[in-house]
Amino acid sequence: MNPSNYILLSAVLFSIGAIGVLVRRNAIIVFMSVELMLNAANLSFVTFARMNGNLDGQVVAFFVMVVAAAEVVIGLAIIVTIFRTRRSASIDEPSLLKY
Amino acid sequence: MESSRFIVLPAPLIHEAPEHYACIGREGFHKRAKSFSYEQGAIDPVNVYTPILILGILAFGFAAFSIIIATLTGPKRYNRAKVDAYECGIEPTPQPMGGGRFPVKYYLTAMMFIIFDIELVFLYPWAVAFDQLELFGFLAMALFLFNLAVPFVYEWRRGGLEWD
Amino acid sequence: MTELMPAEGVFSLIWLLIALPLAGAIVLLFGGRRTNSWGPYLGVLTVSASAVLGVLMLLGLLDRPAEERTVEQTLFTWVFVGDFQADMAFQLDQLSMVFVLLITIVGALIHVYSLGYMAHDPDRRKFFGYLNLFVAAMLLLVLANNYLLVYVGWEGVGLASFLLIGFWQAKPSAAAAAKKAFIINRVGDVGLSLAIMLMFVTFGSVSFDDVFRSTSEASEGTLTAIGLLLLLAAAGKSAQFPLQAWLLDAMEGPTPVSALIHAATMVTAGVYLIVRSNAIYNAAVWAATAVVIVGLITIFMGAIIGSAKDDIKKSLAGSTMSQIGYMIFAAGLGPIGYVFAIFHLLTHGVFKAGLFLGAGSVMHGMNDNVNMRRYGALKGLMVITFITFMAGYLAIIGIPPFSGFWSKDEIIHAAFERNAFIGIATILAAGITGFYMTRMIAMTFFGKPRWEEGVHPHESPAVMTIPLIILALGSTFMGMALLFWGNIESWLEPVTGFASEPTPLPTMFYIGVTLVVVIIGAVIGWITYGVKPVPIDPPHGSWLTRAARKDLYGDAVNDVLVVQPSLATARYLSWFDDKGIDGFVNGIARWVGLLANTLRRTQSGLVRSYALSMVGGVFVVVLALLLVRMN
Amino acid sequence: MNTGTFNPPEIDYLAIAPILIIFGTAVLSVLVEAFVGRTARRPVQLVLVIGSLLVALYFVISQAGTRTITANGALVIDGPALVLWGALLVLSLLGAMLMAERTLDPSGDVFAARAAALPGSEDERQFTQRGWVQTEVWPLFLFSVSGMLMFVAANDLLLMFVALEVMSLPLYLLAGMARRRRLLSQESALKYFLLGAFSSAFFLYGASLLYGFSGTVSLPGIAEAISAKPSQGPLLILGMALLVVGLLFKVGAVPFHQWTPDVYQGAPSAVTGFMAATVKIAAFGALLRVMYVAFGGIRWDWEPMLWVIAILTMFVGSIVALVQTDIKRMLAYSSIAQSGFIMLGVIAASAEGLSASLFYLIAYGFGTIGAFAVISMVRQSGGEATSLSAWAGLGRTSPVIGAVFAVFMLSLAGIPLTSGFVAKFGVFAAAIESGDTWLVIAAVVASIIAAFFYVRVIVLMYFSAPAKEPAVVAVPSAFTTIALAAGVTVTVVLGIIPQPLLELVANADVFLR
Repeated sequence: MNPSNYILLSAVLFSIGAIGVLVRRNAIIVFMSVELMLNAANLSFVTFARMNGNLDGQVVAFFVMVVAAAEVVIGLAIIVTIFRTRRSASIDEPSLLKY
Repeated sequence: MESSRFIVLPAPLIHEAPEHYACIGREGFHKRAKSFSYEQGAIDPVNVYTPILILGILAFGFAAFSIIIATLTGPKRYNRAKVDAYECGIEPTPQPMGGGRFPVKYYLTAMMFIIFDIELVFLYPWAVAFDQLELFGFLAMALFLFNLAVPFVYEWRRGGLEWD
Repeated sequence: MTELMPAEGVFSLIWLLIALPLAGAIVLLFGGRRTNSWGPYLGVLTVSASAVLGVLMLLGLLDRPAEERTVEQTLFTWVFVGDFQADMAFQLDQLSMVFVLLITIVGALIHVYSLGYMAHDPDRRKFFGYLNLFVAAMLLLVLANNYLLVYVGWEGVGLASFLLIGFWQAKPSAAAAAKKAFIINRVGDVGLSLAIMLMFVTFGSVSFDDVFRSTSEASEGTLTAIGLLLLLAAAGKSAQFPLQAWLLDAMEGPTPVSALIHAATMVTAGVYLIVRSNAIYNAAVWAATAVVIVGLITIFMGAIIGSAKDDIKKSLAGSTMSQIGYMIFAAGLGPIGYVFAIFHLLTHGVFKAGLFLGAGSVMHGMNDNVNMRRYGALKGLMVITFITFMAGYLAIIGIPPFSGFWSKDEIIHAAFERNAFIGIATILAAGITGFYMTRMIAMTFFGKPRWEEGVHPHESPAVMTIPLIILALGSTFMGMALLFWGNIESWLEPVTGFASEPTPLPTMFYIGVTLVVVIIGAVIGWITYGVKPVPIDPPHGSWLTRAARKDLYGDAVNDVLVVQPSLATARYLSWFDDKGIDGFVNGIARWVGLLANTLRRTQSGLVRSYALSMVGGVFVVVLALLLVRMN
Repeated sequence: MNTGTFNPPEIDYLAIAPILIIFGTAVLSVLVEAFVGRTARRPVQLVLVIGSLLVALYFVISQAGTRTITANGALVIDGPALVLWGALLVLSLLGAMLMAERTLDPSGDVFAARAAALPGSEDERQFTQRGWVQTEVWPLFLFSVSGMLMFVAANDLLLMFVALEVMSLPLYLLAGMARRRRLLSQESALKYFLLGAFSSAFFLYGASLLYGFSGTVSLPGIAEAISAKPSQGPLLILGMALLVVGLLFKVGAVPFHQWTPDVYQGAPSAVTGFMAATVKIAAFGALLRVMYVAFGGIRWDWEPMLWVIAILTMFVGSIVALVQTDIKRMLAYSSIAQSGFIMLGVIAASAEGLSASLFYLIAYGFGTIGAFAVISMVRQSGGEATSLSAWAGLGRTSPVIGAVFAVFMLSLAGIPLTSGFVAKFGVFAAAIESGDTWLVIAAVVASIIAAFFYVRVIVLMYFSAPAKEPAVVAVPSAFTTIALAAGVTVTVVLGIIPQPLLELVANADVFLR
């Protein structure tokens, strides 16, 4: 098993996440894309932990999961509030703030 | 396996913090290093960056490819559900027109789930190494659980647990 | 280099020179309406007190031997980082002393005059507050013992000038002029701030004493760079080419402001800076040459603009540019010129203030009309204004024994000591001065009345005419007094150095030629504007059209050779000043505006485009890092 | 595998007391929300917030001179950290004053009574009528402050990431809680959140690559790995790039700046003032630490990159600010431009650069929070008068407020005798000493452009006739008055006698590692 394949996978996941943020309109999906990026980082952390032969990376992954969960809570709160006000979760729609 | 810097692992290999002060730039700074050497030795720098380039292109290319393919081949049905808050599952609101109170039960439940979900992530490793972690480990976990209990208590007092 | 003496006796009060007007400004600006009634008098009082203090200090300095006349007072350490130190400290020496006297005495007179001039303005409390602020900042500028503190004063006078130019806020042109002055001055400020940093890097200090002591340690290239940057600063503040455009517009401010700030004091700060930095220019020949060139260009530019404007204040402003050009020019000549630059600065400060206040007095009587084509025949109605104005007139064109004669003559002589070509140029410019000043008095005081309806010219009240009389006395006698009784050369010599070189011809010859050329200029001016009637409508259109209509404004054939080309050039130059320089400034503004609006469009409000720009940024960062690595 | 004996980490509780106090109070403050009755909540929360900030500040001051690394090298308490802690706590105190203000808005608060209520709904009207006030902002505020304190003292990337999120997440929520103009406020919260999460994902991925490179996430460990490894692979460069992107987002550097104007405009002015001052300080504190401690050995690599970013930031910020019509947006672009100037201190990569940056951050923080205090006071019928046209003639109708705002503008423009001048001079001099002369020349040019729009506001206030619907200055309670007075006093005093603070930051010009 070549661990660098996992790194490649994590890079692909990260890119999918980043592109997802760029192309999707639904705030929830955008948000999920960000979570995908965080998890790509997690995968990369655990792979490197394996490659480096220490556990730091795995510990980091735990913490990232916690932080990501907190982010979910905050994110959902904001998105749901916006959704109720505007009756849409499209991120293109709210653009009163510009220029 | 080597040691980790974090508390769950045995101590002998824990890094000692170097105790010297250091600051870049105090000395030797004004010589802007044309001569600064990265000691690259025999390694051709271009070759070092070939994998990164390939990696980047592969990753980005694959991601772009899959999304483009999906747009090209997938059926395009734009409808209300597509831009809804949740693409599947129950419609989250009874949508009282003209405003009104909004049942946020699902949302609160999600929050509860996260509270206990996260708890487990840390409890498992702690439980496995419980006997070696001594009092410090116990107190740390107790504090952690207390902190976890605080939002729980908050939710309870605010009526988040009552399902009308 | 003379020793720095500790501040004792009367000199322990150096700080008070600045503190008095500053306190006045604070009381007036923050005191609110309750100070309305007595505020203006407080303003006059603080500046007068500073003037008295200044005179006492002059007496104190005269008591000491020449090498002990540099007094330093340190209040506290202002900025002290690493090896860098700048103190809140003042240095009073012969050079600062003459500036202190000029600023406080002329300032006090103008404050008094403003009591009358601004009597009916509802905001006059604020006006006096700003004036006090200006005096304080200007005193700080000339009393500072290091460049950083000079910079503080430099910005301070800029701010006060900005507030005063825009004082009549209701006029959009005034607000625009204020902004323009501020912006162009910022360009000059860049020069000063970069010069200060370069000095700090080179000498490890920005105090006058340290910098001048160690000029020999720096390379000539560095000194030239510092000199050029200081010149840029001086050009901005003193309205020298190519940063001269703001001064004409600055005439939108009240006339006492034009007299105090834009004629007598602030605009001479550039001359002060260059003379003060003489150690740097002495060691950097090319920078000094650049100073001479800038001065020479501005002498002509100002003179020609002065010849073309119908607005009495703008014409005087052109003349100010030209006269300051003389000073900068003299300062660029090196030790043979520094003293005379300051000498001319002093005489000019007095007679130009007098001329401006005279112009203000005329405007006061003419319902604030500034168009000289609507004046005429005022000499009988405004006797005091007329006589005092004539004193200023004779002083500026340099008729002996009026003060301008002595100072300008010395500069012309110094120019010949260096080089006959630049000497001839300065004489020619003196001739043009004779022309436009004669044009001004001919259009204003002589000829037939061309007043607008409902205007009843009258003499101004005593509170305005008394300062005029004092300044006229100064215009008449100050040159002689400073030269023969005050010994200005030996007075300034310890600070600026003084040298004299032989000229190929006897001194009297140059004096004679200069006088003849000036009189020719004056006669042409008199023939054109004094003898022939002045049309009320100014000639209009491009200079080509005007040349085609030359019969219409009746230029005689005999002056076509001299007057017409110079008038044409004048109009072209004033057009260039409006369109060219302004066009340049406005062009930049337009480009920046366009750029700003383009960039602004990228702020589309869409999260996805923001994210895209971030991803683009990631690529930029990675690329920049990789490029460095690949090398 | 766990065969060794466990040694608990040594934690210097006294040294990290400020973090513990603020964090503990935040938890306590959640409990107050749960158990204290509605009417008593606000006073209790205010006492908790102000009290804890003061106590924490006492601990910071009392251990000036402490230099220690604690908690297994995760937290470092050194000169810069202590200075930044002090600045963050004082500015948070002022921010809390602004957020506690209740007299400016006729309806009683700057925050929506219930953030969850639909804008314009009957519920919202009722909440407002009953005079309910938002007290949940206080725990959020405290969590955010504790995150900031951790952020500037974090010595490894994991703690830094956690601190980054603890600092940011509450701010996302606070941005969306304005009582007036709720649509704008909610929109700004959404944008801030999505882009902030996006940027922290970059930060994290960068951290993972650096971990892959060095086998550790501690900053000194990374520095060691850099000097130890003969060939520094692509992981280092890519990891550093992504990590820096996350931090540059927080400081608002171009092209990661676009959230700034939208969020500054949409968020309640009190929150904007708090956030503009403190987040900038915290983020620059972390950026400085990362660049100096972890990447100090390869500064030739990152300096050109930061050159590009700094120049872009200064110019885009200054130029776009010229055409703004909303005062809050204008200040947002101004804050972007200021970030560019502070980056000069980072690029200088020297002790002088570090202390100059610290001074700049403090000067900027007080000036900004004061400016937003003024903005929260200038009102029209529909709430705050943020449109620049409404500010016309303000200097004449309200001379004191006009003059105070002019002082802030002059300070931001870097005019002498204000703190901004000393600050700019400091970073410029540090950059010149490090040989970045051309960068300083660019910065001076940018600062001229920037002076235009600051002066434009002054011109508008003093030289323009009052607008048709002129703004009026509401009379604030003691809270805003204190914040405003502190802002203007510090701005002027630091301009005239900056020496004490200069000495303080000069004593804090090395990172411990």
